[in-house]
Amino acid sequence: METKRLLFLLRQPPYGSSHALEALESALVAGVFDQRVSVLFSGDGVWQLLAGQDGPAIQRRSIAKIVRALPQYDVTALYACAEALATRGLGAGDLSLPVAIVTRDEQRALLAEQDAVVND
Amino acid sequence: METKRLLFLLRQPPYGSSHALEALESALVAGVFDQRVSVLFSGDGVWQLLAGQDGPAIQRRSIAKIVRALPQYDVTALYACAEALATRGLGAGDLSLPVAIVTRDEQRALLAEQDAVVND
Amino acid sequence: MNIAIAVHGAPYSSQAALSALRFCRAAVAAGHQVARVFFYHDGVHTASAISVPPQDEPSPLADWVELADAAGIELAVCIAAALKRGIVNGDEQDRYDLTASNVHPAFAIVGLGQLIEAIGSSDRFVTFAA
Amino acid sequence: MNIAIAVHGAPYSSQAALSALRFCRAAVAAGHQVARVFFYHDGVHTASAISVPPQDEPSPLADWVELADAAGIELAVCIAAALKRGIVNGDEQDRYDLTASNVHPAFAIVGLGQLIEAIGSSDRFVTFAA
Amino acid sequence: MAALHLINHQHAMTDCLAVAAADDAILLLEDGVYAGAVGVAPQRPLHALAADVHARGLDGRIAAQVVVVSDAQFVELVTGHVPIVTWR
Amino acid sequence: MAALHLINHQHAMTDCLAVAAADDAILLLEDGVYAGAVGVAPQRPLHALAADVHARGLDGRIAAQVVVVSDAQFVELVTGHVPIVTWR
Repeated sequence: METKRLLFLLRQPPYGSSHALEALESALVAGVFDQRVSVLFSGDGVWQLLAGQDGPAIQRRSIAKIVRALPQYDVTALYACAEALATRGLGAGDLSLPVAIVTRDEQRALLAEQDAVVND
Repeated sequence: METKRLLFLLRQPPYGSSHALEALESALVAGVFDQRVSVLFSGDGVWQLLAGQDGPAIQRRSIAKIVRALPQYDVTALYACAEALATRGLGAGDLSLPVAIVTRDEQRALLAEQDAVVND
Repeated sequence: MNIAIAVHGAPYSSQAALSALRFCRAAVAAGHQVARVFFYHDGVHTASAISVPPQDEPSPLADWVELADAAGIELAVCIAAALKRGIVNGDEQDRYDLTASNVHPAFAIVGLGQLIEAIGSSDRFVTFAA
Repeated sequence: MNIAIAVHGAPYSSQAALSALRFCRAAVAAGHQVARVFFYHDGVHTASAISVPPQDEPSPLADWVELADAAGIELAVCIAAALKRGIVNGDEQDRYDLTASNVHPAFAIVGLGQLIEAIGSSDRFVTFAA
Repeated sequence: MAALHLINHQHAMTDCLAVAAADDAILLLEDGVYAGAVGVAPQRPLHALAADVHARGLDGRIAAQVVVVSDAQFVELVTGHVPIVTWR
Repeated sequence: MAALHLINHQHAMTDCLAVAAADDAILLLEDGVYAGAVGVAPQRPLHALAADVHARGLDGRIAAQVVVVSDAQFVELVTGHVPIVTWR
């Protein structure tokens, strides 16, 4: 198996479906597998980053906890769409971990350098 | 069981999921059960009405055929949202059966007189 | 008041079954009657007796069975929606010569007419969509 | 060229499995290799051996099994996604003391690592979303 | 009696508002509660389900015109309105 | 090599266009093909999958800038682009 540049494009909100959870679990595994992994939160996916989540209130694991585990699995290239954050009234201080906030142009460049993209 | 005024509110496109098919099947059954049934196609649900569909091309039953079966099951109060048709470039002549094309105000009045609403 | 409920989403894949469960508990606690919960669309997966919840998560199946038993709620699964999704009971296993059945015995496999009947005989009808 | 495929939608509930099937056939016909189709999210329901297609509709299961056999494609189901959705094989039936198993023998139950491995060892990766 | 509209996905808000009567009630639940956030919520009375607001970390981010309600109050909204309309 | 974007729901078009490069290809499939209808499709080259167009009764309703492609041409789009990005 070659080392690939692999982007996880996360655009779903954290709790209404299992899309966010299962995509994050695959990102954790990719980190263990020694791929060159990036994660881009965009659209409603930026809600996964919001601090103060309490999944157990609706019988779910807290997605924020899984997001915060990414760096421990060597997934450290974390990005969030600037426009998606801004339209939702979110700033860097509202997030549960530090991410690089990127413009549309920067996202276009990030996509262009990938070998594969996994979506949620 | 009382006779109820029962509206089927159909807003999903016909083939990408089973929502349209299964909601239509429940409308057919409601007709048989002697309820006062109406069906309102709105949003992407108006695509269910488009003539010329060929579900078998993607291994599906044609939704237009099921829609056209509604009157045979005594479901004759069929409505479509005028704005949803217009934004999709659809007119009465594009549809596979005659329906009453209703404004937002008329839809509001239709909703207000229902005992229950079933969605897709 | 009599309240009929429909659930359109699968456990885990959707929040519908969890929201419906909490609503039913609150309705029963307030003295209302929930005669029937009708599982339709992907909601039929709620009836699977062989799903294994992730560690540290409660079993939605056990919660439904307990509530239904305590409050006299009928858990009804649409047969047409269930068959094509691989949710089958012993009768259907025999009829279609399948290798297994997987419906929990607390769930009744019924026709779509039972949805209309539930709506017709209740004061309110609430759908929890996928 | 080697192409890896992921399927995220359930048969009937989504068009994903049908679109992926047609794509795989076309890829094989054009001389490409599809080493593994990875069923994830609701896509794991594709592996159910006990679903009953509606009358007059082809069985997506039979189509997958036939194509996989003819073209040497591995049909891989994510174990974590499958367990919580009630898609289990005989080993898991024993391990979790379940009343039945329902995975068709043409499907392998695998870990998430096999998704990453499939991506890493292929030239292209295509996801059919729900 | 006025209707109760249930919104469990944010994107359904526009279509719901287009046909909801002024005295209808609207309850945001599940992912629908994001439509009740400050700067996003439409200018009309709304309700949002407390458990869903809290789970998503939205406490303190809900607009002033949105009343956050308990499961018991959800039941009261249902018994106090006809019909119940689910938008998705 | 340029990317190929797959759109299987119409609503994902806006977000896709915001980051797609000018020479990226975009393929509409499943319910995404509605985004290729006359009067709806954005002004840039697009592809749409023939089986999905035909099944939905959209033959003759697809905008001029949309090339309708076969399953075999879908495969060629995949082999001719990297990465493949699915939007939903």
